[in-house]
Amino acid sequence: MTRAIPLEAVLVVAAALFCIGLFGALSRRNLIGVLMGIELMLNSANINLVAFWRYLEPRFITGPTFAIFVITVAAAEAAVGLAMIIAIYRSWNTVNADSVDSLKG
Amino acid sequence: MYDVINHLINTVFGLGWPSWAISLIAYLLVATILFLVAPFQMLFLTYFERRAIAQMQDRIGPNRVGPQGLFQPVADGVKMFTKEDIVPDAADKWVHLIGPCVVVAPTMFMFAVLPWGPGMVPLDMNIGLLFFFAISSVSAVGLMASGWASNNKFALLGAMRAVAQMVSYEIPAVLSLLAIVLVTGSLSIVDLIHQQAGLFISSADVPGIPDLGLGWFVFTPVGFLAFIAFFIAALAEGERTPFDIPEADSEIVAGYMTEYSGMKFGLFYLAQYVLNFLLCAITAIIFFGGWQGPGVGWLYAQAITPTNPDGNGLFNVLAGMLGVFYFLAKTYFFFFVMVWVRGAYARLRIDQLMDFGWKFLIPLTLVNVISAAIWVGLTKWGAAEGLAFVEGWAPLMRWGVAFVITLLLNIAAYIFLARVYSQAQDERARLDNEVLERLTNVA
Amino acid sequence: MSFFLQYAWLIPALPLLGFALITFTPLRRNKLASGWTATGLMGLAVVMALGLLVGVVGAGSTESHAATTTTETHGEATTETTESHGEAATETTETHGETTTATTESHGEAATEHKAAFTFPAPVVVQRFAWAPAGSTNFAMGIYVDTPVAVMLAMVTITATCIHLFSIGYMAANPRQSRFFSFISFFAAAMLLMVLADNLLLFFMAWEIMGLCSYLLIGFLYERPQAYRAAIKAFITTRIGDVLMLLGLVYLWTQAGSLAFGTAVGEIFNPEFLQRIGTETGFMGMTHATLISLLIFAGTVGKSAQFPLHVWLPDAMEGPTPVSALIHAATMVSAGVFLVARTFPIFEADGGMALQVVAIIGSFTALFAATIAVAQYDIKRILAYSTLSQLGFMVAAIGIGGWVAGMFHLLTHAFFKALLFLGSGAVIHAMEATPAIEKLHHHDEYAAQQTAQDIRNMGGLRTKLPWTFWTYTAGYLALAGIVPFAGFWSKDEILAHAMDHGHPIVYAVLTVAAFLTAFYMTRQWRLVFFGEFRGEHPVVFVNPEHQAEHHHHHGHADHHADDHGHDHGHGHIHWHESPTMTAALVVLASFAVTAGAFNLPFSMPGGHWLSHIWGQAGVGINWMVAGLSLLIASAGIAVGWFSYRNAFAKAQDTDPLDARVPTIFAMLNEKYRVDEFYNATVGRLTALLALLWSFLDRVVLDGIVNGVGHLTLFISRVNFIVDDTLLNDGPDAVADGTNAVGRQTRKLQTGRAQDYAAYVFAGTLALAMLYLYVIGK
Amino acid sequence: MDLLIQIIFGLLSALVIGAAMMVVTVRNVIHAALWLIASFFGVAALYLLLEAEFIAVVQVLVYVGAISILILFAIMLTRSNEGDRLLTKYWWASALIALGLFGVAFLPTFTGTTWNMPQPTGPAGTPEVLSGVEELGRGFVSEFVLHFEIAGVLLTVALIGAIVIAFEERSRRRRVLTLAEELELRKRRQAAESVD
Repeated sequence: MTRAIPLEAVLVVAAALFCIGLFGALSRRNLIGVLMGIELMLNSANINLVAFWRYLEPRFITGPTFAIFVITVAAAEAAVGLAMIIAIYRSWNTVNADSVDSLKG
Repeated sequence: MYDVINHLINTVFGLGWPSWAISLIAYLLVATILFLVAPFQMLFLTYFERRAIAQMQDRIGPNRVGPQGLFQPVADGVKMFTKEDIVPDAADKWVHLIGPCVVVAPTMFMFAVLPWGPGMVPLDMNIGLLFFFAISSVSAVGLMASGWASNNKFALLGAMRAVAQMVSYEIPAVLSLLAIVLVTGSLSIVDLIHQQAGLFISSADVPGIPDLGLGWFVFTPVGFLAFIAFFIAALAEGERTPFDIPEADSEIVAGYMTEYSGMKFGLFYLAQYVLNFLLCAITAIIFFGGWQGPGVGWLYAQAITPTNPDGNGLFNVLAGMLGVFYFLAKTYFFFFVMVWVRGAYARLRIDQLMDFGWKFLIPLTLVNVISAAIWVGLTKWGAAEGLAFVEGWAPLMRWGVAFVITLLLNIAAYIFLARVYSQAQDERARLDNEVLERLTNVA
Repeated sequence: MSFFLQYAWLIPALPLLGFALITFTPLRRNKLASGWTATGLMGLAVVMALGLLVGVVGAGSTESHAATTTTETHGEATTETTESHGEAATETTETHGETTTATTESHGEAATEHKAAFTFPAPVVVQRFAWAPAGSTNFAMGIYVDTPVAVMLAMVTITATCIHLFSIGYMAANPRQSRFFSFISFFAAAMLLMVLADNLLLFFMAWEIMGLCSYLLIGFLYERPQAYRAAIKAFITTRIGDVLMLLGLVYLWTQAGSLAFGTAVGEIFNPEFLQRIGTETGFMGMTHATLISLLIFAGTVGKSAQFPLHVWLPDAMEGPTPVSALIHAATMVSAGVFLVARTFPIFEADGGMALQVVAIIGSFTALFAATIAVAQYDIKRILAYSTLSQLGFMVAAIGIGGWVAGMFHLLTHAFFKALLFLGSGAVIHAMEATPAIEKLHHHDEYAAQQTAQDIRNMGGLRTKLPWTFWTYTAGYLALAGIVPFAGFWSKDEILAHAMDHGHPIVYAVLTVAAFLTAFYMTRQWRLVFFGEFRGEHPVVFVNPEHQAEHHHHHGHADHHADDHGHDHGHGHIHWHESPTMTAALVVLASFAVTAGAFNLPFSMPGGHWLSHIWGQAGVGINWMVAGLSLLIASAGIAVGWFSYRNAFAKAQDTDPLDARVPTIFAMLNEKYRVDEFYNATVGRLTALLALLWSFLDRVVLDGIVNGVGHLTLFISRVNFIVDDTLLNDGPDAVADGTNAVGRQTRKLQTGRAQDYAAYVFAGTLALAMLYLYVIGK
Repeated sequence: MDLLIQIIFGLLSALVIGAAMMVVTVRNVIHAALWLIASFFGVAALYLLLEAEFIAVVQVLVYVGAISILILFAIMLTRSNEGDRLLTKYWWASALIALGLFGVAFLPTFTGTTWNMPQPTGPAGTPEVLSGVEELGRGFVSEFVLHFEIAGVLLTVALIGAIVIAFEERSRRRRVLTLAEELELRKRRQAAESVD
């Protein structure tokens, strides 16, 4: 497997995914779109973790362990994030990121 | 399967294809076989259920089409295909199409890890059980998508309820299996079955037991409680009677399937029944030893297995046939229980259903996990894990002590939780009554 | 340790208590009560001092002399005034004090030869406590009692008690008597503290307090300009001496590290230390020891009124007579001598150079003062100058190494000089009662008092004041140095020491001084007590201030007879001697007679008692010197008697000496015009300095101050400009600037979370680029 | 064999990147969510390709099974007017940042640095020793027990937090009576009227 696909290829895919996720998070108006962007970024991080584990340190378990932890944190973050979004919707009746700017200077 | 085909192509035809090509062909072949088996199972099961429920309701059930109505399912299938596939114009066309597919696809995936007989398993993954349940959770997404796509408030509400039910009952199902995984020590389903050899006491615990293929987990207190919890969760997962709210006839139209007709509706139907079959199969495998039965172990011992390659090929076939017979018998028995339950029990309300799941089943399964840990500690662990005093005992003695302790713990837990749950329900009832009181004197 | 040794510190504490009681409690309103408390406390001090003396002597003698000490000398000096005096004498010698040190053995062979190191007897009581811990060097204060100290204590307390007793009577007329007694007991406390002091610093502090008390007491009658001017003069001249002495002490302290007496390491009589400062050359080529000794000797010169700084003592007679008696005769002036005696090893350490200076000054002062005394008319002035010359004797004695002689003469002189002063006090007291003086008193109190003191107005008081006459005669004979009296033994000891140790010049000078002493004392004695009473027509003293003040026409010259006296007629004069005054006189007279016995030069059992207890070798009698000095004394008396036999029929007659050698007599009378000389030199110098300073002040300082004023004015103007332009407008600009910047950056805070995230990642991008392309390469 | 793997890898990465692009650009949020799920599947498949089955299955179980459903639920609960524009005002700036980050930062580092790849141990063809589920489980209760516990605590906290934030107080919730309750209510009211 490692012979067939060079590590750089996987990393590039992960980087691409990360940048797309970043763009999504930064530019989408819908809060949930932002959340999706963040999920994508977390996924790309996971890919990197697993890739580095698989290519550089297959014997040690640290790579996948942290991948698992990232997944759990992502789940927790998604849960709390969505709860907040629902709370925002309930009080401001909107889910547009740029209309939620009461902290404006 | 791989070596059979390899032998066929390379040696018989001498084509000398590369190994990956051969393995690809082998897996494709198996996939097609399974892909055919699934619909046939669905047909048989629908017929079986309608006949059985009819018998229970003192009627005859379908017996017109073909001998004893055997071809009734075929007729239904034909009807499904010919019916016009209406798509509501305001619906989200693509999502409406994808919905049913996403619901059916996972059920097909689940067949990949299901062992039919000794050595007859399409793909022996070492995390088979986890794969099985991971894939099953994907269908919830399909439900949600289809419920949403039909742009129908009832469909959406039905979909939400169905997904809520499936997700919340997935937890007790997985937890109860966790107990069994704890006992067997491996996630692979094939290992699970191998460990259920023996007579009422699995040979893994007490090596001396004659291997009659009856060392099922259900005979251990941990296994038994896990079986009860899992079976109830399976009923909910498969939307069977006490929990068949999503597409319950009496309530909101047909749940998420209202806007579907024709082939897509058929797909939903197929998915549902295949899922039920698979849940019964998994129940049979995990708790009742799957293809384990008297004689199978012995036959397979003579067969050609990776351990003794020079066995007789015939025995393979014989062991396989006996294994499959046992497996299907058990699975159909459980399907019969499901139908039986459908006939006997009334439908639960959605909040009662959720309460039962969260406040009774999950704590029960958690306690079961603890007793499983005790079981493993007593039977398998030794000095390494700090339980030095257990080393000295004989295996039977250790099995006995473990059996007694876990039995007591489980019974106590069951009684305690049942009482707490019933008190909680009475409390809820009282609260509801209070609300009513307030409303009456307000009015 | 017996009671007295243990509580030696009580001796100075008692008069101090008296001072405190009189000044701070209502006691001061009652004159008599304050007087008697002061005297009573001094009596107690006497008891303590005598007990201490017995204890110390007992401790010293049992160990080194093994000869039984006869304490008979004290026995017969019973006086009715000092109560419980007797029991002190019967004190048996207790067990030996714990502080015997090896030195007492070594003193046995104290070589009579001058060069050998002089060692003090071992201290019997040394009680020290940390007084002012200053960093590493902590100053310890305490008391240091050895035999010379004990004797001095005895002498001082006895004389002080007698004078206290005398002054009760003498000061009865004075309204501020309690103030007098508080000062005098304060002075006594200071003197005793000085004697007892265990280190030179405490010594110097007590020394200064005595200077203060002498100033207060001289200026006691402060309404008289002459009194307070004399007090200031006394204070300043002694101060000059004290400053130099302080320098000496500081110099000694830098060398020795501490000022404590004693021979241990770090103390000032440590042999190695003395040897070191004796050899190392310090400032201006002189060794440390010489310099230190000379500076300390300057203190003595100031305090004991030796030659250059003697001017203040005669003027100090302005104070009441007991003051003169106590301070300017017995105790304070002898403090200077005691200082030199106390620090004698330091003087001796430099091989005699310092001692030579001391001897020269001492002997010169003796002769110089004696010559002046001859030509004085004021009874107290004569005694003052006689004190000067006697002090000269003592200083000279110590200068030539006669430590015992000097100290012995100090003791005896204290007794008979106090006696003489008190006697003169009694005479003056009586004279003031005469009508002529009283009448004059109404006009000008000061002139009256001066006329009362003029011996030319006295005469024939022998029959009028019998007690005073006889006690005065005892003092006179003692001073002149006639055999049984104390003066002869102590003066003879000095002269013998001078002759034996090869100081012919000193011997000659001192002998001439002795002759003159005998002469002027006889003159005084003759004029005061013999012949007829010349008081009816007294030579009135012209008071320059008074005259200028009142433009009152007195119209009389010094020698002109006062016509007032005539119309008054010969009213009968009632001569009265108060009992307390006579009691004191008798006690002192007894001491003047017996004091000689303390150190009889014969090697009989009681002989050399003082030198023994002082740990020095007793000097055998030099018959030749003794005889010669006796001869000279009687010659002086004879010359004095015959030259003044029929002099001064009237107060206004000229002095026979004046008649014979008028110029010399005038010069002597004007005290060699030393005062005028000082005024001329020092006075003008200070005037000049004052002038300079005022100029400096006016031109330079005022200039500076005004300059500063202008400068601040200038700065304030600049400040205003800066403030107005820079500070007002500047900050406003800054404020506006920040406001603008603030408005701009506010836009940055869009409130949208996404923008913030965008900024974050823009930052990371920038950093990454920076790292990759700028730093990384 | 390698070629096959490379083809599969190409397909999968195309799936992942394409789905991600769709997530970001598609107008309808539901579609975005569904594309997201597709992307998650792609990533799971990638893990399988990297022979990390457990991570793949967990990815499917957690992301596809749970989080996507959560997202779908959230979307449905917050139906707002569809009219608003897709992207924020300065979307081009964030696009620039993302592209910049990718082009400038990631590419040169990946291509530039040399990864010290460990040489395959043992003779060719022997499968490498991969640490699978068992090591993971053992790791969780030995080396990473602290992380494991903290993750547990985090999940509980998140659970409670989400409930607290999203859950309306019982008092404000308008309670919908079920049919049975309404029937009961009507019966009681009649009984009450008949009495007075």
